[in-house]
Amino acid sequence: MNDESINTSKGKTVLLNNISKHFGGIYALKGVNFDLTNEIHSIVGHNGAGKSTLVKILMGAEQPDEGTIFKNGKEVSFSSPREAQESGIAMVWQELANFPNLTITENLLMHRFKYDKFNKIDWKASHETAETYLKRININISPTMIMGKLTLAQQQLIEFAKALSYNPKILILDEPTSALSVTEQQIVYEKVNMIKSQNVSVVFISHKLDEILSLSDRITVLRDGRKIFTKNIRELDKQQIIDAIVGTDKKSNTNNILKPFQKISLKTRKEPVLKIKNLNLKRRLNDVSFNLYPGEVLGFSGVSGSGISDIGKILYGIEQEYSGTVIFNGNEYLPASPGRAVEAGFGYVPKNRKDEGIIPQMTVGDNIVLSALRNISICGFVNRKRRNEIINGVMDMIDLIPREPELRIDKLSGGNQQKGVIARWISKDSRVLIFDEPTRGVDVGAIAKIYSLIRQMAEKGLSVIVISSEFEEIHDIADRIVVLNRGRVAGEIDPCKQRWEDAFALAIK
Amino acid sequence: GEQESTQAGTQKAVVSEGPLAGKAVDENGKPYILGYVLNETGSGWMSANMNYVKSLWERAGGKFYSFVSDYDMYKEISMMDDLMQMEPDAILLHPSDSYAIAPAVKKAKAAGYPVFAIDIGVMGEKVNSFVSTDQADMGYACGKYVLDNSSASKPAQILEIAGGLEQVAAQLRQKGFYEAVETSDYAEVVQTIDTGWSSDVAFDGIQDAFERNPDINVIFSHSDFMMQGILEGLRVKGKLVPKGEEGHITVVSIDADPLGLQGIREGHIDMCAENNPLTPSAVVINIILAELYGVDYKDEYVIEVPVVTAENVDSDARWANLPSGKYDEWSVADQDLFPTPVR
Amino acid sequence: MEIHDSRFKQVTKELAKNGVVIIFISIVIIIALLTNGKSIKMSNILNILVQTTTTGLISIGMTLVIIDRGIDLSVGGIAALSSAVGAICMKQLGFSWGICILIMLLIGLVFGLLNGLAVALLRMPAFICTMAMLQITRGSAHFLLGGTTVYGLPEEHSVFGQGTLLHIPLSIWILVLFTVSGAVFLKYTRFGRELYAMGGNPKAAWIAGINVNKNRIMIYVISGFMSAVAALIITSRIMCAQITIGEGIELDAIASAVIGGVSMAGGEGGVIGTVVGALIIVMVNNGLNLLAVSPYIQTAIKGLVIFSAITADLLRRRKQLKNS
Amino acid sequence: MEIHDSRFKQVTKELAKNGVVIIFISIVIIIALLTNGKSIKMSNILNILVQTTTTGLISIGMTLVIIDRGIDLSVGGIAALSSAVGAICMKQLGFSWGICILIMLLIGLVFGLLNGLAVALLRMPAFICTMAMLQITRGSAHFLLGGTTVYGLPEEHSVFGQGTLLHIPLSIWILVLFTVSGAVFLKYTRFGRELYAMGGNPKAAWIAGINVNKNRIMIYVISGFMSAVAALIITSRIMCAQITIGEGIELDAIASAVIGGVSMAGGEGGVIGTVVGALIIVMVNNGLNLLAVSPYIQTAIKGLVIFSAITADLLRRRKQLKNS
Ligand SMILES: Nc1ncnc2c1ncn2[C@@H]1O[C@H](COP(=O)(O)OP(=O)(O)OP(=O)(O)O)[C@@H](O)[C@H]1O
Ligand SMILES: Nc1ncnc2c1ncn2[C@@H]1O[C@H](COP(=O)(O)OP(=O)(O)OP(=O)(O)O)[C@@H](O)[C@H]1O
Ligand SMILES: [Mg+2]
Ligand SMILES: [Mg+2]
Repeated sequence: MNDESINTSKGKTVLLNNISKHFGGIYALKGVNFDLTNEIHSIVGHNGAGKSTLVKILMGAEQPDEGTIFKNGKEVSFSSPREAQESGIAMVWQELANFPNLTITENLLMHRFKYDKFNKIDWKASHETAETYLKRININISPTMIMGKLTLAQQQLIEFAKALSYNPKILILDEPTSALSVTEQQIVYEKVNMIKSQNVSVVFISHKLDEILSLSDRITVLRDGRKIFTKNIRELDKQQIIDAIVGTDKKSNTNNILKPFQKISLKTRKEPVLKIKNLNLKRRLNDVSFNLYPGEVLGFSGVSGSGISDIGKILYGIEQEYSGTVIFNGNEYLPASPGRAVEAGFGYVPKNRKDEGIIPQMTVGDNIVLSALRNISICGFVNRKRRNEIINGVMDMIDLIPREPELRIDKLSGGNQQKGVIARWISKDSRVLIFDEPTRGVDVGAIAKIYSLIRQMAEKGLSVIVISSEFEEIHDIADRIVVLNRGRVAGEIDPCKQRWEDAFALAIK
Repeated sequence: GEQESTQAGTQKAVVSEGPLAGKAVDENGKPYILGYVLNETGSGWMSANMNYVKSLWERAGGKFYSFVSDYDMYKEISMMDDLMQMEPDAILLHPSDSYAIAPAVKKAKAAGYPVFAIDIGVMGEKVNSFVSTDQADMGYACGKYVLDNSSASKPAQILEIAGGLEQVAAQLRQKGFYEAVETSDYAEVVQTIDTGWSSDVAFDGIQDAFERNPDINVIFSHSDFMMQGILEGLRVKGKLVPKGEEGHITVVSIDADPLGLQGIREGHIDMCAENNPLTPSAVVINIILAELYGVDYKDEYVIEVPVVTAENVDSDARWANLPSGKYDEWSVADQDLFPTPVR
Repeated sequence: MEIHDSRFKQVTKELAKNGVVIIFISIVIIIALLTNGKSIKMSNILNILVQTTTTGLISIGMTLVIIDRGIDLSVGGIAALSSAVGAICMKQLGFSWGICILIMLLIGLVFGLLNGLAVALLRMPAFICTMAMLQITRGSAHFLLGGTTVYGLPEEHSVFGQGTLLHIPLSIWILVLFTVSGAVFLKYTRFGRELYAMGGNPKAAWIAGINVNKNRIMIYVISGFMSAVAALIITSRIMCAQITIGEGIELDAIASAVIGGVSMAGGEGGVIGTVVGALIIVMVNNGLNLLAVSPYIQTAIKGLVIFSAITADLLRRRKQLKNS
Repeated sequence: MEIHDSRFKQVTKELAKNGVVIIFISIVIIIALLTNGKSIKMSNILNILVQTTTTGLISIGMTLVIIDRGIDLSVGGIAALSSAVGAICMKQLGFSWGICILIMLLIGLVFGLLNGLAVALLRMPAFICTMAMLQITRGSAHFLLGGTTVYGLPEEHSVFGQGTLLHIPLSIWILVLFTVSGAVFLKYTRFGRELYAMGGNPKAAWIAGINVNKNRIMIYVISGFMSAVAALIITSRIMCAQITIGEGIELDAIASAVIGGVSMAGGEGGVIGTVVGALIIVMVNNGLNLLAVSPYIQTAIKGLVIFSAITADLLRRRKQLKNS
């Protein structure tokens, strides 16, 4: 077995041989083989399939229960990411692993600072180095900015820049584009192709099948911790991959993402639920006005920095330094805080699930019912029966796996955590729901589930705002799309009559 | 009366009358400044001492400042520095630690300030004069009483309720008591509880001690300050039996403060070694005046320990029989150790 | 390491209760052996429980505060002030006893509220805010008592600390009452669940629509109230008010919580564990007294016992981790 | 609110230094006015600085610990033990003075190391670990001294606390030295920056390949060492070893750090702010003494001053925030 694998490891940059890993009762990986040569090798699979676990094992962040790792023919085992780094492997982690309290320079150079002759850190030189790293992925932010102040997109790009700056022989990218909008995604694609040409081997994990198809040389599909297949890109098409990811048995519900939802006609629209006039936010939004009607799904789309997220933040009471009027059901509405917003019947799924979404120490169940507690508690006491009904109900609805309400949510895979945050609002009846990048890191099957749920809710007469820089996605589900461009409304798109490219054109013009 | 009488240093002119009238004022009517650095003001005894000294000095027309270190030595010597910023005419000490204060005393004397100590002395550096009721003597008096009331037939099983054993006062009281009882074969300290001067801890300590050793028949307390905890602790144990009745636990203590005297009257406390804050205060005030007048005085005065029992508990000599907190009403204690000098 | 840590945490959490329980049991056994049984005589068990009541009650409030990533150093000061004012009202102002009890509790609520307002609305760091409040309260107590002991409280006041119900001291019943309601409160009420959310991820909790400020104020009010209840019991046991009441109790309370599995990082732990933690501390004290260990070495031994107990427990969990 | 908070934090951080500096200046002025100038006489300024040295030194080590989300309650105990052993070596064992100094520092290092090992490798909660260590160290000191004071230390020992250099007390130079090197260390060394990284996001620090354990152990060793240095100065000022040395100094040190802008949540603050914080605390003490405020009310006033100063500062920042 071992000799054989050594032979097979010949010529391979990396060979992961028969890797198994379990957490408590859950099997994350079962006998997975994975190999890498000078190529872009993508790993796809549903949320919780085991993708991140596999690369964490390669990176030395997790230790496999079984299996061996070969690098350039030699067996290796890394006990920490540092060791992996030192042997020329770099990784962009799915969940941002940065220092929000420090500058970009420090995030990039943490133990590679430039020192002066007294062996003190030479900040000037260090900042310059950092600047060159940023330039490489042509973003121009001052390296002296504090990481925590940047947008999620900017932070993710900087993580990418950091990984590149190690000049690795092997580059692992775990959903590197999940928070990026189209323009920034392009940057990543270019770089990845470029370094491949400098014979760096790349492992690329993503749920965005289009980028998978356009980038990859080979694709490995994982499902429930098992490898389904590794195939050359030429042997595959989108549908085959989707089937492999969700499993043929579930095939049925995957079709509906491909066919657009039926739209409710403009005529049937009644009085708007929300009338927004001249929304302004310092440096972010400029005279944004729009109406939101009962039963409609209104999309907001734009590239990074367009401020689309701020609209959600204002309506939900997170951002309060705005000016402009919000009319809700005919009377003035001042979103003073999320608490008030929720009372008024708003719901909100933040873009940044890690910082603003999940409560890591709490169970999946508690996370799901968190916002519904006020509705299901009688004189302060939570009605356990209702609670469990809700939790189980919702978990089925958006098939959150593993189906264990009492598991700590930070033990879930990234995508499943996202589902948990969304479930929080599905479990609770509201008047207006706001989703900011709701499908970030969510697998194709689940995206379909989530959007059909959004649609169902809309059909019940509830109004939904979907904020997304995924132009195609939003084109599929929204009744209308308002496109923002540098904080201004660039125009409105009717998905029935116009293509998503039209929206994109407005966003970048 | 408490509050307003404790506004130390507030420049309200104190009506100068009585034997000390106008004593603490120099030729051209400027009041002498007395600075008092002491370790605490939490206990009744220290409060009485500090406020009585203050009252006497203000009756004499002087100006009084007090600095309380709360047993923080480092703070205490810093306070000496703070005090010297105010250029007093004399410095009075009731230090947290006899040795640790020495360098500060040295510095003060070098700077030309006369330094006096009351109740707790200064070791390793000479002060101008030291007036005290000897701490060890008080412990010894308690020990002696226990011996006198125990015999081979009824040996004393002693529970020691210590103050804060990290402090000289407690250490010396313990030392004195042990000196007395160690001479005897039928008196033994079976357990020591360090209470940090807390009634609450004393209460728990009593419970624990009797769990271990139900035969304890004597309790020696370093101070009446813990007495409430001790007596209530005995009460819940069902061992609070008045003197003379079967199962009475002999309680000896130090200070003879109001609580102590009440205990004696109720028969729960057998004896208190009185730690009278008035006498040494009166003496030291006279000595300080002597220094300012250039009159001679000895460098140590020791006041012998009055033993308080049911017989003499109601005497006027008991400082705790004075109106509590009304320090300005307390008359100048008459003592024959050192009379008020004349300029 | 940190990854380990996260896993470690998970185990920690699962075992937290058994963790402290195991420490508890081992200590019980060891002391019982050393004192050949004295320590587990009924009378001593009650004695230990009674001694636990004050720290226990305060550590319950402390638990809530720590779960919310806070800390309350003012508990001892509030207890002292509440005692002082209560005693003065009873003895010197001659208010009726019932009124005095209410006043004592009110003081707890008021200063708890002040803490809450400063921490929640002004965003003052809990440490510095409650430290200042400790000085303010204890200082005021000192000012009011002016170095005297206020004693001779009305007979009926002895009920909390010295009264019994079904042959069991009333104070024990009080502790049990508050422990149970605390546990129920944390597990089954909206407030309880929201509290864990606030501690786990304050920003996310706020965005989930939780009224963080209201809850936070509430927590400190409760902590202040528990201090006042403790004050009732202390004054009732020693039947007087003194400045030394509650000195250093904040450290014991926090230690109880941490030993009991409450994480200073917030979002984890519960009152049962905390009270067991408090029991452990008292038991060690009691054990050393039953063994009549010299007071000069007691402190050091106390520290060693706690340190080794926790170490042993952590190593045990490590092992379990490996084997799992 | 929380977003405010996060933005607020940003501002807080930017203004932290000016924040504490503004408090500092206002307090200087107010006290100077109240004491009509007494407080700013050169002699008193030196007096204040000297008083700041010990808390200041210890709070420097504390700052590192808190930046790493830790806490060190054992500092006072370590100082006491170091003093006790040092004095015993000088006086009773008659070791040469130099050796004794080394032994004193060594004790700081050793117990700091013990803290570090327990916190870093065993993952013992810093609070409980250092609290136990406080009892162990202070307890041992108590045992060694056995309720006596070891006095009569060799003349040369008085240099740290009583010697002067260019007419300025040596202890002040020592504080300045450690403050400056501390500041440089945090800003210009890799370790310094890694420390902030660990405090900001421990898991990310591990992922970034930072040797978290090594650094963490190092931090507690430094804190222990600073305690020993403080012990040198204290024993040199009082020329004896005595059990109450360093009692409660941990609270002052932590308070100094927090007042100085160090966040208990980790990853923020610096030593300059901390030392200014320490200065503020000493100044308030000194001011109340110069004003001869009644000892019965001093503590309460101290608390009030700190509380109001912080409140004023927070409100000021709030305003600035709105206007920005
Ligand atoms: N630390 C952990 N403790 C317990 N279970 C874990 C842990 N980490 C991962 N798991 C489980 O392992 C499985 C695989 O997780 P993994 O993160 O590899 O999925 P993934 O393919 O990356 O999913 P996603 O696309 O959502 O990122 C999931 O079921 C997850 O719940
Ligand atoms: N220049 C800035 N200064 C301060 N905060 C900012 C700045 N830019 C963005 N932010 C914060 O980051 C949040 C995220 O920005 P936002 O999401 O609105 O932009 P976006 O168009 O959605 O781009 P992205 O999708 O990349 O975040 C903003 O709501 C704001 O709170
Ligand atoms: Mg993943
Ligand atoms: Mg966006």
